[in-house]
Formats: sequence, C-alpha cells, structure tokens
Amino acid sequence: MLRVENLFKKWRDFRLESLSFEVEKGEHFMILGPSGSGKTLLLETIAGIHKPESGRILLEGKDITSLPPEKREIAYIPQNYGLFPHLNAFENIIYGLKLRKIPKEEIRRRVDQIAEILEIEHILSRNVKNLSGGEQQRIAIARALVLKPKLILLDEPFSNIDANLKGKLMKEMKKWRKEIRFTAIHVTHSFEEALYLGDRVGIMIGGRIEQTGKISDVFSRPKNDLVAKFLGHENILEGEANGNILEVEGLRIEIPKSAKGRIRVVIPPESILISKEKIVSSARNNFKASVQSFEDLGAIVKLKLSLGGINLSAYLTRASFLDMRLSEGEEVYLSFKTTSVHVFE
Amino acid sequence: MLRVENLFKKWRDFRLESLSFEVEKGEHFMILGPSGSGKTLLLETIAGIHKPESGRILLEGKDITSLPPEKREIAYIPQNYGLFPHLNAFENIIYGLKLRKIPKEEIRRRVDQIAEILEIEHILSRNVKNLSGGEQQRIAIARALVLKPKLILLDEPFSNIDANLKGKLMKEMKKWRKEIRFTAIHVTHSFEEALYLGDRVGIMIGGRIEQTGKISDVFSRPKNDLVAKFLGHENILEGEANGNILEVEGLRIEIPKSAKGRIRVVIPPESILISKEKIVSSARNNFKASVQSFEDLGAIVKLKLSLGGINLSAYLTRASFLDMRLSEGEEVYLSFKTTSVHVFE
Amino acid sequence: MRDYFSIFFAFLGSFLLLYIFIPIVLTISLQILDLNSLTNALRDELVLSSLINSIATSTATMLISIFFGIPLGYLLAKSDFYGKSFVQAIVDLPIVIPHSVVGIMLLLTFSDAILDNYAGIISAMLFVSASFTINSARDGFIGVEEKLEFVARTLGANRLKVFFTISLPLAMHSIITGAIMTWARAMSEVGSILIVAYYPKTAQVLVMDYFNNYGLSSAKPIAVILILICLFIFFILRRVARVKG
Amino acid sequence: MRDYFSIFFAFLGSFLLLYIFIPIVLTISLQILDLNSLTNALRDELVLSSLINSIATSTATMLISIFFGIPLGYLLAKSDFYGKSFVQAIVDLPIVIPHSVVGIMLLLTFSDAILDNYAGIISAMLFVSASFTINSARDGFIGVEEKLEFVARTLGANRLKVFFTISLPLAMHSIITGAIMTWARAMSEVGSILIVAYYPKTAQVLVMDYFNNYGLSSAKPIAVILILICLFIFFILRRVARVKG
Repeated sequence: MLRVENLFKKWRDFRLESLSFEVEKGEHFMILGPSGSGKTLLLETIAGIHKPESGRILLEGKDITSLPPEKREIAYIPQNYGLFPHLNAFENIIYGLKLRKIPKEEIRRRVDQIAEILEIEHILSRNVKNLSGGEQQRIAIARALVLKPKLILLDEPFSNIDANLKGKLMKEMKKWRKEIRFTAIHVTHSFEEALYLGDRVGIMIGGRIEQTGKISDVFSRPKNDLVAKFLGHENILEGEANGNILEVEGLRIEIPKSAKGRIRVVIPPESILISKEKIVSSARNNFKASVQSFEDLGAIVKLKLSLGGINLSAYLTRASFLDMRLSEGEEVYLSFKTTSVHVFE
Repeated sequence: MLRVENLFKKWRDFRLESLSFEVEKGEHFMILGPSGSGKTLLLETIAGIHKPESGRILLEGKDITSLPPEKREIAYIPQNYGLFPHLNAFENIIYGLKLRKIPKEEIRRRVDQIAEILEIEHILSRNVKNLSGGEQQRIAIARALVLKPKLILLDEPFSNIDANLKGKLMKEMKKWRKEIRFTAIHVTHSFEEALYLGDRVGIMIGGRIEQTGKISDVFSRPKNDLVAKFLGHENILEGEANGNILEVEGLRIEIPKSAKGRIRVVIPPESILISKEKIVSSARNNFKASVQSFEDLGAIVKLKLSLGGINLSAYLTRASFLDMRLSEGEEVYLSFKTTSVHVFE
Repeated sequence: MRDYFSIFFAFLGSFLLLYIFIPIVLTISLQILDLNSLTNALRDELVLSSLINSIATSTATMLISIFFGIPLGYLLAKSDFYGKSFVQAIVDLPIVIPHSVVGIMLLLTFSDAILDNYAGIISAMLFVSASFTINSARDGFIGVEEKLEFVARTLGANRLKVFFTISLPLAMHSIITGAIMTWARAMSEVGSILIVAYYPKTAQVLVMDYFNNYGLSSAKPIAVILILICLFIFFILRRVARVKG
Repeated sequence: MRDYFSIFFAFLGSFLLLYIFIPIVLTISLQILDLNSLTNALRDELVLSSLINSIATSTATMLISIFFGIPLGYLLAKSDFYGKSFVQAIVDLPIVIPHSVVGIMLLLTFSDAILDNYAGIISAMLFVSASFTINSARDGFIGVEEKLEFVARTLGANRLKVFFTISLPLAMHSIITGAIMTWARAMSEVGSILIVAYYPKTAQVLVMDYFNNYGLSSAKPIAVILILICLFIFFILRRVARVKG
C-alpha cells in the first residue's frame, strides 16, 4: 500500500538514512524509536512537507515522491494535533471539505457520521483552545478522516495526554478503529502503545528502520544489539564460545547450547539473583561482583554491577535493597541459571 | 541548629502550610518531595527571599525570620546554580568575599583551598557559560563555601546533570563533603540522591513536612498513606479487620497479625504472583482479577488489576508479559503470601 | 534599606514620567479653561480641511503600508534568502534618518511629482512609518506555528490557500497593531512634509503655521484637537494589544 | 505553484524596500558626482557649527535619558505598583503625538526658559526620544534572571549592591542599544525643534533653512552628511545588537 524505498534526507539535526519499509492496507503500523531518531522527519517526508534527497515513496503503486502535500491524499496529525486556533471544532473538521467545494449537505452528513463514531457531537461548536488533550486528538482525527485519505500519519498521538487518561483513550481508539477501517502509520516511543494498538512495528533508530515485523516477534527476537538495547534488553555480552562455555573478559559463563567462535548473548537482568552471602544453589553461573551504582524505578531498584571487565544490570525490589543495606562499592554475589541465557542468532 | 516552626506562606501557585522541622549541625538533611510540593519556596523562605506569613525560623537559637537575606549567613544554590554570566568562574567565587572587603591574599588563600578540594583549579579562569553542568555545580558550591556560611541550601543540585554522570558526581560530593564539614539542606525528588547522600530526610508533600527521620526508617515505615504513596508503596487497602481476616469490598484477605476494626494494609506489588491458570500453592490469598491496563517500565511491566471493587498493581517481567500474551480485559489469577501483607500502624 | 532603595529609584524614575505627562495635561487643561477658542477653531474652515487632510493621508499611508508590507513581512518571517539581514536593515533604517533629510531625499528622487500635492504628503508619511506595519506583520507571521501550515497543506490547501486561510488570519492581530502604529506615526510627521508638501495643508503643519504667524495661543486649539485624536488612537491601540495578551 | 507564490510575494514585498532604499542610494550617488559642493559644505562654518550643535544636543539628550531612564525602566521591570500600566502608557505616548504639537506643549509648559536655546533643543529631543532608553532598559532588566539577584543577596549584597553588581551589568547591553536609538531619534527630530528652538541652529533644521532659502541643491550636501552620520550610528547599533544575539 505504502512503500518507502531507500530514503535519504537531512533536516536540521535530524536525518533519514537509506530508510525502507512497507505498510499494508488497513494496517495500524507502529514506528517505535527513541526521541531524536528522526520519526517526525520521516512522517513529514511521507506527507510531502520535505523533499527527500534520494529514494522513492510509492502509494498504491504510484510514485508520489515529488507530489506536493495537497495532492497526496495523506493526512498528517502532528504531535500537538495542529488544530487551527482561529476556527472552532466544527470549522476545523470541515476545513478540507470546504477547500474541495463539497456541497453543504454532504459536509454535514460526513461530519455527523464521524462525530457520532468519535463521540464528539457535543463539542463541535467549542473553541478548540478550550478542549482537553483527548478532545483535541479526536477533532484532529475527525478532520483527517472526513477527507477519506488513503493513509493517516499519527505523530505521538498520546504524548499530550495525561497518563491516567491514556489507557482509556487507547482503548477507545482501538474501538473506533474497528468501525472506521483506515491505514495508519503511528509514531511513538512507547512500548505500551505499540503493543496495544499496533498490527506490525518498525523499530527506528538513528534515521533507519532497523527491523520490521509482528510486535511480539520483534520484541522477543531483536535482529541486532541496537534493537535489543532500545527494547530494554540489557546485559548483552560478546565473547569467545567453546562448547557450552562462553568466555567474556576472563569470565566463564555456561550457556544453554553448544557454540563455537565469537557470539553474543543476553542475560535478562530480572533473571539475576543477588545476595550478600555466597549463594548455594543449582544455578551454574555464580560470580562475585561489586555495586557500581543504582537507580530507583519506583519500588524497583536497578543495580549496576561490575565483574572484572564487564558490567551487568540486575533488578531488585526496593524492600530487599534496603534490607541488604547495599551501597556503592559493596561486594555482592550474583547467580543466574544457564537456561536464562539467551544466545543471539 | 536550624529550626523551622509552623511556617505559613503562599506564593504564586505554591504554599507552605504549618511546616516545621529541625536540622542538626553538620548534617546533610534531605527534603524529598514530588514537584509542586513547595520545596523551592521553602528554601527561598529559609534564605530570606520570601517573608513567611506566620511562623518562625531560628538559626543557632537566634530568630532570623525578619532578617534580610544578606544578613543571614545562609547560602542558597538554586536549581540552575545561579552563576553570574558576566563574571568568570573565579570572579563568581570571590563575589561575596569582595563585598566583605576581605584582603586580596586572604581571598586567594580561601579560593585555593576550596578549589583544590573541589578540583576546579583548572577552570577558574573560564567563562561560566562554557562550563558543563557538573563544573557549574562546583563553582556555585565553591562560591557558597568560601564565605563559610552556617547553612547551605541546595535546590535539586543534580537536576541539570546528565544521567550517566550523576552517579560519579554524587560519589564525589560524598567525598568532599567529608573533607569540608558543612550543614546542608538538600532538596530533591530523587530517592537515589536521598539514599546516597542524606543523613536524615524530611518528606514534603503539599506544602507540609509529613515525616522526618533516618532514611531507611522513613522508607520502610511510612507514617501515613500520603508518604507511603509518594514513596511508591502501592496497593494500600482499607477495610474492616476481624482476627486474621481483613474484609475489603467483599474480598477476604488473610493478614499476618490479628486486628479488629478499620485498618490499612499494603500489599507490595512485587510480592504478587500472576498466572493465567489457577495457582496451586501454599499462599493463602488467591484471587481472580482482570487486567485493567499496563505500563512499561523498561524490561519490567506494571499491571493494573481489578478485583471487584478494588484495584491492585503487580510487576511482571516484559518477557513473561509477552509469553502470557496478556491484554486489557483478560482474566488472570493472582496470589500473595499472608506474610507479605504489611499492616499499617 | 529596602524602602530607601525603592524610594530613590521612584524619585529618579518619576522625572521622565512627569516630563512627558505634565505638558500633555497642562496643554489640555489650559484649553478647557478656554473653550471658546476651541469652538472657534472647530469653526475655522482651514482647521477643519487640514484635519480631514491629515486623517485622509494618514489612512492612505496605512492602507499602502498594509498592502505592500504584508508580503514583505511574510517573506522576512518565513523565507530564508540571501541578503535577508540586509533587507531587514533597510526596513529599520528610516527611524534614524532626520526628517528634513527624508524630505530632501524624496524630492531628489521624485522631484515635481510629489511637490506640494497629496502624493507628496503620503510619500513623506510612508517613508517614515511603513516600518511599523512591516515589522509587526513579520512578528505576526513568525508567531504562526509552522505545523499548522503543514497540516493545512496535507488537508488539501496549496500555498496561496494556506496563506489566506491560516497564516493571514492568525497574524492579523499583530498586523492591525502595526497598521495603527503606522497611522499614528504618519499623523505625527512634520519635518519631511514641510519640505515635500507645505501645501495641501495638513493639521500638523497648520499648527506650526499658526504658531509662526499668530503666536502660541492661536496654535494651541489645533494642537489640543490633534492631541485628543492621537490619545484616542493610542487608547484603541492599547485595547487591541491587550485583547491578544 | 510553489514558485509563482514566492515570486508574487517578492514582487509585492520589494515595493516598500525599494521605496526606502532608492532615495538613500540616489541622494548619496548624486553627491558623489558632485564632491565639490560637499567639500564646500564642510568648509561652511554654519554647517559645521550646526553639526556640532546637533551632535552635542543629541548626546546630552541620550545622557539624560540614561540617567533618568534606567531607574524608570528598572521599576517597570521589577516592581508591581498600582497604575503600572498607566505609567507604561505614558512612556509609550510620545511616539503618537505630532512633532509640531510636542513643540507647542513644551512651550506652553516651560515658555521662555526653553525658547531658542540649547535647553529648548534638548527638551524637544528628550520628549520624543526618551521612550527608547526607558523601554530598552525595562526589557534588559526583565531579562535578568530573578534567581541571580536572589543568590547575590544570600552572598551578602544589599539591594543597591545587587543592582550595581548584577542587574545593571546584565541589562547593560539592552540599555546601550536603547541609548543609541535615543541618540538617533534625537538627531532625526525636526518638527518640535522648529517650534521651540529655531536657534541655536541644528543641522537638521539647517537642511530645511537652506532648502527654503537656496533650494534643493544647497540643502543636499548637509543632508548627505547627516545621512552618513546616521548610517554609521545605525551600523554600530546593529553590530551591538548582533553581539548579544
């Protein structure tokens, strides 16, 4: 449906680099990436606001790379929704319809239909400046949908939404998306949004789409360590494997399958046990480490541990952190089961 | 050393309400509270920039409530360090000494002494605008310390510091604090800073100091549910106790000690086990719940569960979250041990 | 200490305040004690025609500055082009050139075409006052969020449509403020008009004429009428500016 | 589409630009072709003394506006007092009052004390130009972070010391910019000076005299000298402004 081929573009501090991906019709495609990765620039390039330096954009097989935005039939909803402050909600929604000189009755009919689904009938005559974030979002989506665009680009649609409300609004978006089938590219840095709303996901890092696929696939099988790191996989180690033993900076780690040569593994931080006494257990990997620093995540504390040349992260509840009276430089023992080590392919 | 008695003050959107606490000589006293709780207003009132509407401030037994700031001998280091941009680092440091007409050699001696401890000799001639956050912090601290004030007020001193550097700088602050013994009030919203640097802590919420004490005490024994909530204790339930059973909205929870009447308990979210099948275990508290929403904390997912009328939070690793293919509205089973229930006093 | 400091500053600061305020109040007060001469002045045909003349030429100047100033302000706000800071410098230049010199320059450039006619009055006014409209339009357009213009384009508007339906309405407030300033500045101009177009007589020149020919008391009523007009415009200007804030 | 739009706007926008630019360039160019009259003018004692007179009075005006304008600007920036918006309105008022009316008002207020003397020139200049220094000082002081002043006090400075060691140095850049604008505006004034102090002759009035008595070509050399002085000041002003940016 939409095909982006080998896009290059520099703009201000952002860049797109040999960026390619494809979106299927009717799909809610998530682009997930850290801030600064060029996600907004990508959307604006697809919308036609920026001209790429090279590469092609195809919509339903047609090359639209050099079409101006007003001829692309692609709707763009920026992060702050971009409502026109001098128009009320209704006038915002019909902005595009009026430009197209659609007859009055038809305008009324289309607005009524969308307004009912999005439940915005009661705010149509309101000044958009007085609307809540969630209401603004709906008006912006209605303004886009009444034009029946081929594709909708959503830039961080939930970033202006209060955390308490976000869940409710995501739920509702899922609901009305079922009624109005449309194709969307949805840019976000939130794992929740991706998991909750997305059909497929593209992981965007440093101006490139590093991996695309079904969300659970991408999350559990990151293609490379850039993606793995972004997805929060920590403790990625590289070493020399020989049979079931991986040697990393002098440390001998038992791994669940036999290998040979340089390989990479992940040790999930939540699988690491910490104690102040030497641990006696069935776990085959037991090491001594020192606490480098700690970070509070709210009831959970993340420890950075140093074992000779390598660093590992581990999670701990705040209660046990306080119980153990840990502080920097302290010696601790850590252990993890061989089966919890994930070997990269 | 410093005693604040029953302070009242309104200023812009902030307020102090019947606020009292005491700081001992030589102590690094942390004031920990959420943003908007009036922490900066409190510091500025102690510094003498704002006059309280009522209440007293005593420094070494002397009432300083109506002294102007320049006569209080209290140094104030605001959040962005407040370096004077038209003076270089050295000129910033000697600003107060010059006002006091201290002889040149004495100025030089004092600056040299402080500069050595804080390791800032090499940046004394630099333009302060070109200094890093950590360097600016030290210059501001040096500027305060050369005057040998009775008390130093630090407002979020690490908020402008890169997360990667923060640990290192906290470590160094701890080090030079040992060399230059001074009394400090340090305002922050970071649990790490409090735990790492503080001798005692005051929890400030909504313009009041709700609890003071040693840090581990306050963290493990919050005085009331305001403090408990702020410290990240979740799942605070209130119900009618009868012996070892607490009844909350029709739910019967076994508690570790016998009680009678209305009481409050905490069930630590990390002690709650989640599964999709009914759990068979020794835990006495087993319930069925539905997933309300989830939040990603980076490798750890926080679930909000609804059990009839009450809501509970529980933690899960992202891996098991994906394994279980949980989504909103789904039914799950949860269990927790009786001994993990904490009864409020 | 606190109070002495404020009092000392208030004492020094009030000098310029009173220096501006007292002459205005005094002039108006003196006239109130002498309402006769004011009504006489309002019956004087020369006074009336010069007032109409001033208002008409100021208004024409304002309209010209709007028509040409809006596109220039838009380009200064939205385009990046070579020599942009030079263009901005030229726009700001008229404020530093002595008014008599402005008159000489305009005569050297347009000679008889603007000598002693309406075009001359307007050309002098336009030179000294157009900057206000241009700079306010520029500030207004800078204040228009770029994203809004992007969104409008994806909704089907071409650049011209975006300008008229989004950019211009959103910058309008600032443009109106600038246009009123242009009007007031045009109304206040004397020096260059004296050189370029002594006739047809404008009220601000007539004040000077009456002063030179019949003395201070004859010039006073026209001066007061002009002050009142300008105070009224100034009042409207501040109301417009406050609506936005 | 894209290009037609820009071209159309550039076409309309260039009108005012050229309208300001061409007379300046033309006037200077004509003079370059006639260097003789320029050197003659520079030998004319009346021209020289009037230039010195203009520069001296403008400078005096600037100094007065700095001395009294800084405290007023400080109060407008840092204090909240009853009637503050009224005070601000008075400060902004002079820009809308016709210059000839300014002269009449000043004469009505100070009468013979300012008639045809240096005090008269300066009083006229001060009335029309002080606002620039006051408003720039105000903006400068607004730009000084309050926290810095707080910190200075906890370091032992009283309010006066804070003002001189922190607030004033940090606002200085803005104050200088405003003071230069005041100087330039004083230099440009004609209308009110004509009424209050025709003598001692200032250069901007002499331009008009020569034009009235000997015609355009005699006024031109002095006009060009004044343009060059003002361009030089304008150039410095933009340099100062850029240093900050």
